[in-house]
Amino acid sequence: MDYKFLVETFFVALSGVPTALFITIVALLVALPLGFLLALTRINQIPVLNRVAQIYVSFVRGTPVIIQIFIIYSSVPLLLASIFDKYNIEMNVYDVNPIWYAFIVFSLNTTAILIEVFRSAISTVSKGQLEAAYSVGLTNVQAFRRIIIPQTLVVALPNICTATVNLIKATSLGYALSLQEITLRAKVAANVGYNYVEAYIDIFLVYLILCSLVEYLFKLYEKRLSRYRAVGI
Amino acid sequence: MLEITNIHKSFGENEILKGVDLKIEKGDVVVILGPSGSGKTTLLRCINFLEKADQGHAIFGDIDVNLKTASKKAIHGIRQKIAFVFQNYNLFNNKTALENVTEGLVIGRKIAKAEANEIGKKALDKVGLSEKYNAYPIELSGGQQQRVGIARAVALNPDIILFDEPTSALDPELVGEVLTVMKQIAKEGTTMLVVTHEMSFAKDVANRVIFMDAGVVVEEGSPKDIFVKPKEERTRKFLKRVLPEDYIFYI
Amino acid sequence: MLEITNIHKSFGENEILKGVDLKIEKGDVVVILGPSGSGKTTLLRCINFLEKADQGHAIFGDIDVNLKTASKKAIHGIRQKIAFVFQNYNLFNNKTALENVTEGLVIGRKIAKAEANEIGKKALDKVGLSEKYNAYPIELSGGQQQRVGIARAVALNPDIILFDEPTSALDPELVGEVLTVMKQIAKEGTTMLVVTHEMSFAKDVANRVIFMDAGVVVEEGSPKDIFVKPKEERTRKFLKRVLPEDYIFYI
Amino acid sequence: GSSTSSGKEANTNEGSSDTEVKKVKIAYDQASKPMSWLDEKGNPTGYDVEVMKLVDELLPEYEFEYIGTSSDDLLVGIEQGKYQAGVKNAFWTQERTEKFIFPKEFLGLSSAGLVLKKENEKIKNLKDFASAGFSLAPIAANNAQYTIVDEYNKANKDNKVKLKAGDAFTVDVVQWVNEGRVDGGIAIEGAFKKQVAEDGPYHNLKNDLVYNEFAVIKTWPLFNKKEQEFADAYDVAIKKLKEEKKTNQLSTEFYGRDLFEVLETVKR
Amino acid sequence: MNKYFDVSYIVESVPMLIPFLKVTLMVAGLSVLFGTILGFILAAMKIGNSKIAKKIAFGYTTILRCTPSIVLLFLTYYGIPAIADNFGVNLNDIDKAVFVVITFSLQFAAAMSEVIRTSYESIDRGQFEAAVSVGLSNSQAYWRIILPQAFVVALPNFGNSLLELMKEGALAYTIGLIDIMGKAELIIAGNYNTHALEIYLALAVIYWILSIAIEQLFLKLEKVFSKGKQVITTT
Ligand SMILES: Nc1ncnc2c1ncn2[C@@H]1O[C@H](COP(=O)(O)OP(=O)(O)OP(=O)(O)O)[C@@H](O)[C@H]1O
Ligand SMILES: Nc1ncnc2c1ncn2[C@@H]1O[C@H](COP(=O)(O)OP(=O)(O)OP(=O)(O)O)[C@@H](O)[C@H]1O
Ligand SMILES: [Mg+2]
Ligand SMILES: [Mg+2]
Repeated sequence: MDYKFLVETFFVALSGVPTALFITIVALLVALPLGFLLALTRINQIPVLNRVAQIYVSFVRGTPVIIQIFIIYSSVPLLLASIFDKYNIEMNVYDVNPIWYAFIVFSLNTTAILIEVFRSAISTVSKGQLEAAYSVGLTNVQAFRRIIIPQTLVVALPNICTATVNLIKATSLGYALSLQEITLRAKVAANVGYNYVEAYIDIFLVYLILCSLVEYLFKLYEKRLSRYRAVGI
Repeated sequence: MLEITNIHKSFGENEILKGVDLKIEKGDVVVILGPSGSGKTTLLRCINFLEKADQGHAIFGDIDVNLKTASKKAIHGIRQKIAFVFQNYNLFNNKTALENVTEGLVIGRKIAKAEANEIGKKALDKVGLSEKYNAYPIELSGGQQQRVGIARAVALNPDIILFDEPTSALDPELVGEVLTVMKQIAKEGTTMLVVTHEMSFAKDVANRVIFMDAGVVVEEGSPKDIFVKPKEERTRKFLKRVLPEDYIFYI
Repeated sequence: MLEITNIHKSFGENEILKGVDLKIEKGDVVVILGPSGSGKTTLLRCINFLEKADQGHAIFGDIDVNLKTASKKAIHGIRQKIAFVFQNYNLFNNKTALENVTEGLVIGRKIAKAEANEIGKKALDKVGLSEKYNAYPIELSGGQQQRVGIARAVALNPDIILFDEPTSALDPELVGEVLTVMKQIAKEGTTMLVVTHEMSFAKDVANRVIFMDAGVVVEEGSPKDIFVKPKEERTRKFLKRVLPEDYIFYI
Repeated sequence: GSSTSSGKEANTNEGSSDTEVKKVKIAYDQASKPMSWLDEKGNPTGYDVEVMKLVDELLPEYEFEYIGTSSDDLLVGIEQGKYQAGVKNAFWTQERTEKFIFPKEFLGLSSAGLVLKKENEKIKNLKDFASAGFSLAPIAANNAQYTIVDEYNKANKDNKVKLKAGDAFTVDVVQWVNEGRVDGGIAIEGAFKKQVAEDGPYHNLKNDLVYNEFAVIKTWPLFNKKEQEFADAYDVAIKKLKEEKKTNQLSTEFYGRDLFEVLETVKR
Repeated sequence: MNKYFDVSYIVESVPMLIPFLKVTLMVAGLSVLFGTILGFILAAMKIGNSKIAKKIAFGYTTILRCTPSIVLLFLTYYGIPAIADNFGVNLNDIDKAVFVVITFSLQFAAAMSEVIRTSYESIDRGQFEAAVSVGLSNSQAYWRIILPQAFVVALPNFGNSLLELMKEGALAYTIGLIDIMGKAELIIAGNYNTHALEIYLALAVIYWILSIAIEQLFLKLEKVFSKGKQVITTT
C-alpha cells in the first residue's frame, strides 16, 4: 500500500466534493418543487398529467441511473442538433458543458423519487388541516404555503435525506459525463501508477464523510423543524 | 342574516341532504340534533363550502349565491364571514396557540402582525388560555385544544360560528370547560349554529333546536317544544335513546 | 378471590400508584372512578402484568405472587384467569371477529379448533353479533368492535374481566349497546372490575364503587354511599364535575 | 500447459519430469476489442489473449486460466494477487513498476492515432492538434491513451491538448467526431479500421473521417509482484514467439497491419 | 441522427440480452434472501434493549447507506479474501458471483433493517397487549398477531428496496460478472464501442418491464395480504 499516495489522493478526491455537491444542490432545487407539484397532480388524479407522471416515475425508478445517463448523454445532443438544424437555429449543441447533462439526469431522477416521497407525506397530513385553513379565510396557495407544506416537509424529511444521500452517491456516476467529481479525480490520479486500491479507499472515505455529514445535518434540521411534534410526546 | 334554501347533497349514490332549509337571525343560538349519519356535519360543511352542495341557495347579508356554482370570490367572501369549530379541533399542528389564532388574521385578512397578536391574545384570554400563548397543540389537552379552536373562530369576529360536535372528542371531564366557554360567548351575543349531543347545552343556551334525520329537518322549535313535547315520533325515539334514562327536565 | 396489596408503580420520576389495595370476591362488580391521570388504567394494567409494578403482591385463588418478581410461568398462569377489555378495543386487525374470539382458545389454551369455534360463536351470539362472525374489525362500527372485545374476554371463561373505559371511545349513541351487553354479563354472575365514567352503569350494576385520586384509593363503598353521601371532599368535587348539573339520584 | 482444464490431466500423465503444473489466473479486459474481449460464443480472444495462449503452450509447467473482467478490477486484482497476471493493453510507466512486475519483453504494439474529420487531415500529431486548439473526446482514466496524452502535456506545458477523463463506454469517438461534438478523438488503429470497414457499423462514414497515427507504443502484460518466476518464464516464451514471427501474424490478424514492421521507430 | 441510430441494433440485441437476465435475477434473488435474514437480525438489534447492539446496528446502517455500491463491491471483493488470507484461508478461487451476492446482501440488509424496524413500530402496541391478555405467549403474539400485520406494512417498502437492488446490481459488471448489464457491455465492445445507445435502450426497456412486473407483483401481494387492514386512499 502506498500511504503517501493514499493521503495525497484523499485530498484530490476531496477536491471533487464541490462538483458533487453542486450537482446535488441543483438537482434538489429543481426536484423539490417539481416533485411536490407532481405529487399533487397524482393525489388529485389530474387526468393526463397523472398518467404521464406515473409513466415517468416508473421509468426512472425502474432503470439503472447509469443507463439513464447514457441515454440522455448520447441522445439529447443528437435530437437537439436535428431540431436546430431543421429550424436553422444557430447554436452549437456541443459547446454545452457536460454538467448540464448531469443536472438534467439527476434532476429528473430525484424528481421521480420525490414525487413518491411527497405523495405519501402529503397523505399523512390530515385533510382537516386544509379545511381549517380554508375556514379561517386562507386561500388555496396560502393554505399550502403556510400549513400543508411545512407539515409535509417534516414527515418527508427522513426520506428526503435518504434521497439526498443516494443522490450524492449517484453523482459518482458523473465520471461517465467527464465531470470532475470525486470518483473521476481519484481514478485519474490512480492511473499514472495504477494505484487503484488506494484510490478506492479514498473514494470510500470521502463519500462516507460527506454522506454522514449530510445525514447529520438533516437530523439537526429535522429536530428543529419538528419542534412542534417532538415536545410533549 | 343567513338564509339557506333547499340544499341537496349526494355522495355517489347516497343522497345525504334532501332539501334542507335553514334561517338564522343575528344573535340566534341554534342547535342541531339528530342521529349519526343524518347529515348534520354535511350540512355545516356545505354552508362553509368544505363540501360543494349539488343544489341550494344561500343569502348571507348582501351576498346571494348559488351553493353549487358559487365563484371562488364569493366562496372566499362567505368564508370570511363564517368561522368553523371542528370536532377534532384541527388546530394547525405546526403553529403555536397564538399563531393558530392569528394566522387567519395576518394572512387571510392582512391585518398587521402586532394588531393581530393583540386580538389573538384577547381571544385566548377569553377562553382562559392566557398561560398558553406559545404552546404547540401537542402540548395542550383536548379541552385546551378545543378552546384554542374556539378562540381562533372568535378572533375572526365572524358573523356566525359553526360548531360541529365540539365536545364529542373530549374526555368527559374536559367537556365542561369547553361548554362553559361556549355558553359565555353565546351570552355575548355571538350568532352560533351548533351540532352537539350535549342536551344541557341545547336546553340552557339554544333559542332554537332543529332535529334532523335522514337528510331532512324533521322538527324544529324552542328547546322546550322539542324536549318536553316533541311532535314527531322519530324525535321522541331519538331523545329516548340519547338521554340518560332518569334524566329529568324541569324546564 | 383476587386480593392485591400495596401496589406501587412509577414512570420515571412520577409515582403513579402509591400503594393501592384491592380485594374482589367472586361475583363482585366493582367500578373504579377517578379523575384523568389518577392511575386507574395503570392499576388495571399492573394487575394483568401489561406493566410491571415496582412493588406489590397478588393472591389469586391458589396463585400467590410478588407483582415485581413474578416468573414468566406465574404471569402466564394469572393471565389465563384474567381477561381484559381495552378502551380502544385492540381487536386483532388481521383476524375476523370469530378468529379474534377463538385465537386465545386455540393458540393460548390449545382447545380444538371446532370446539373453540363453537364457544366463540356462542360468545358472539351473546353480544348480539351472530351476523358478523366473518367480518374484519375494520368492517365493524365502534360499538360492534367493542362487543367483539367483550365476547373475546367472555369466551375465555376467565375468573375475572377487567374493563378499561370500554365505552369512552364510542359515539354517544353507541354507548348504550355496549353497556347493555355489560349489564347482561354482570347479571350472569361474571366477576368484573370496571373503570368507567358511565355513572348509570356504576349506579345500576356495581355492588362496590372505588374512588381513586392521585394514585391512592380515596374512598370506597356501595354506589349509594359514594353517589349520595360521599365522605370525602375530593369525591364530592369530582362527582359534581362529572355528573350533569341537573342529574338527580333517586336511589 | 493448456488453456483447458481437461488438458491438465493429460499434461501430468505425460509424466514430464517437471514439478507439478501451476495454475495461474490471467485476467483480461473483456470489453476491449480487438486487444482482448469475450466473443459471442463466450471465448476469450483478441491480440493480447491469443499471444498469451501461445505463451501458455510453451510453458508446460503453467496452466493458464483466463478471467474476463473490467479494467479497474484487473488492476486491483493483479496487485492483490487475485490474478497472477493480466493483459489490458497496458503501457509502461515508472510509477507502475512500483505496483507490478513488468517483464523484460513487451507483449505487443499498439498504434494510437487521431480520428479527425477529413477537412482536418493535416493534423498529424498531438502537437498540431494542440496548436489548432481542438477539443478532444474524453478518454477513460484507466486507458493507456490517457497516459500518452497526459505525458505529452507534461512535456509540452505551453502547448497542451485539452485532455478530459471520461468513460470509454459512453464515448463513441467516430460518432462524436463526425457529429462535431468534438474535433478529434484518439483511437486504436485496429478498432477504427474495423468500424469503417466494409461490414463495419460505420462504413457509411468511411470517406468523412481520417485516422492519423501519431505513435506506436509497446504494450505489456502485468504480473503480480510475487510472480517474478512466472514473469521470467513468460520472457523466455514470448521471445521465442517473436522470433517465430507468431506475434506478427497475430498483429495482422487483429489490427489489420503488422505493427512490428515499425518497431525500429517505437520509442517506448 | 439516422446516420448513427439504427433500430435493428435494438431488435437484435434483445434476444442476446434476455438469457443473461437469469444471472441478474439470481444475484438479486440470493441477495434478497440473505439480506432479509441479516436485516431481521439488525432490526432485532435496533428494537431490542441492548445499547451496544443498537449502536452497532445503527452504525452499520449509516456506513452502508453512505457507501456507493461500486465502492462496496470492491471492498468486499478484495477485503474479504484479504481478511481470510490472514487466517490462512484462500478465497481467491471463489466465484465472483458470490462476492456480488455478499455485497448486495450487506447493502440490502441495511435497507431491510429499516423497513422491518419501521413497520414493526407502526403496529400499535395494543395489538401485542391484547394478544398476551387472551393468554398467548410473547412469541405466539409476535408470530400470529404482530408479524402478519407488520408484513403488510413492510411490503411496499420491501418492493422499493428490491427495485433499488435490481438497479444497483447492474454495477456488478465492474468486477467482470456477466449479467444482463455485463452482456450489454460485451455486445457494445463487440461492435467496437459503437451503437451503444441502441443497446442501452434495449437494456432500459428490459429493466423497465422487469420493474413494472415486480411493482405489479407487489401490488397484488399487498392486496392479498391486507385483508382486514384499512385501505387508505389518498384523495
Ligand atoms: N366524503 C364522504 N364520502 C362519502 N360519504 C360520506 C362522506 N361524508 C359523509 N358521508 C356519508 O354521509 C352520511 C352523513 O354523514 P354526516 O357526517 O353528515 O352525518 P352526521 O349527522 O354528522 O353524523 P355524526 O353524528 O355521526 O357525525 C353518512 O352516512 C356518511 O357515511
Ligand atoms: N407508559 C407511561 N410512561 C409514562 N407515564 C405514563 C405512562 N402511562 C401512564 N403514564 C402517566 O401516568 C399517569 C396515570 O395514567 P393512567 O392512564 O393510569 O390514568 P387514568 O386514571 O387511567 O386516566 P384516564 O382517565 O385519563 O384514562 C398519567 O399522568 C400518565 O401520564
Ligand atoms: Mg357529524
Ligand atoms: Mg385510563
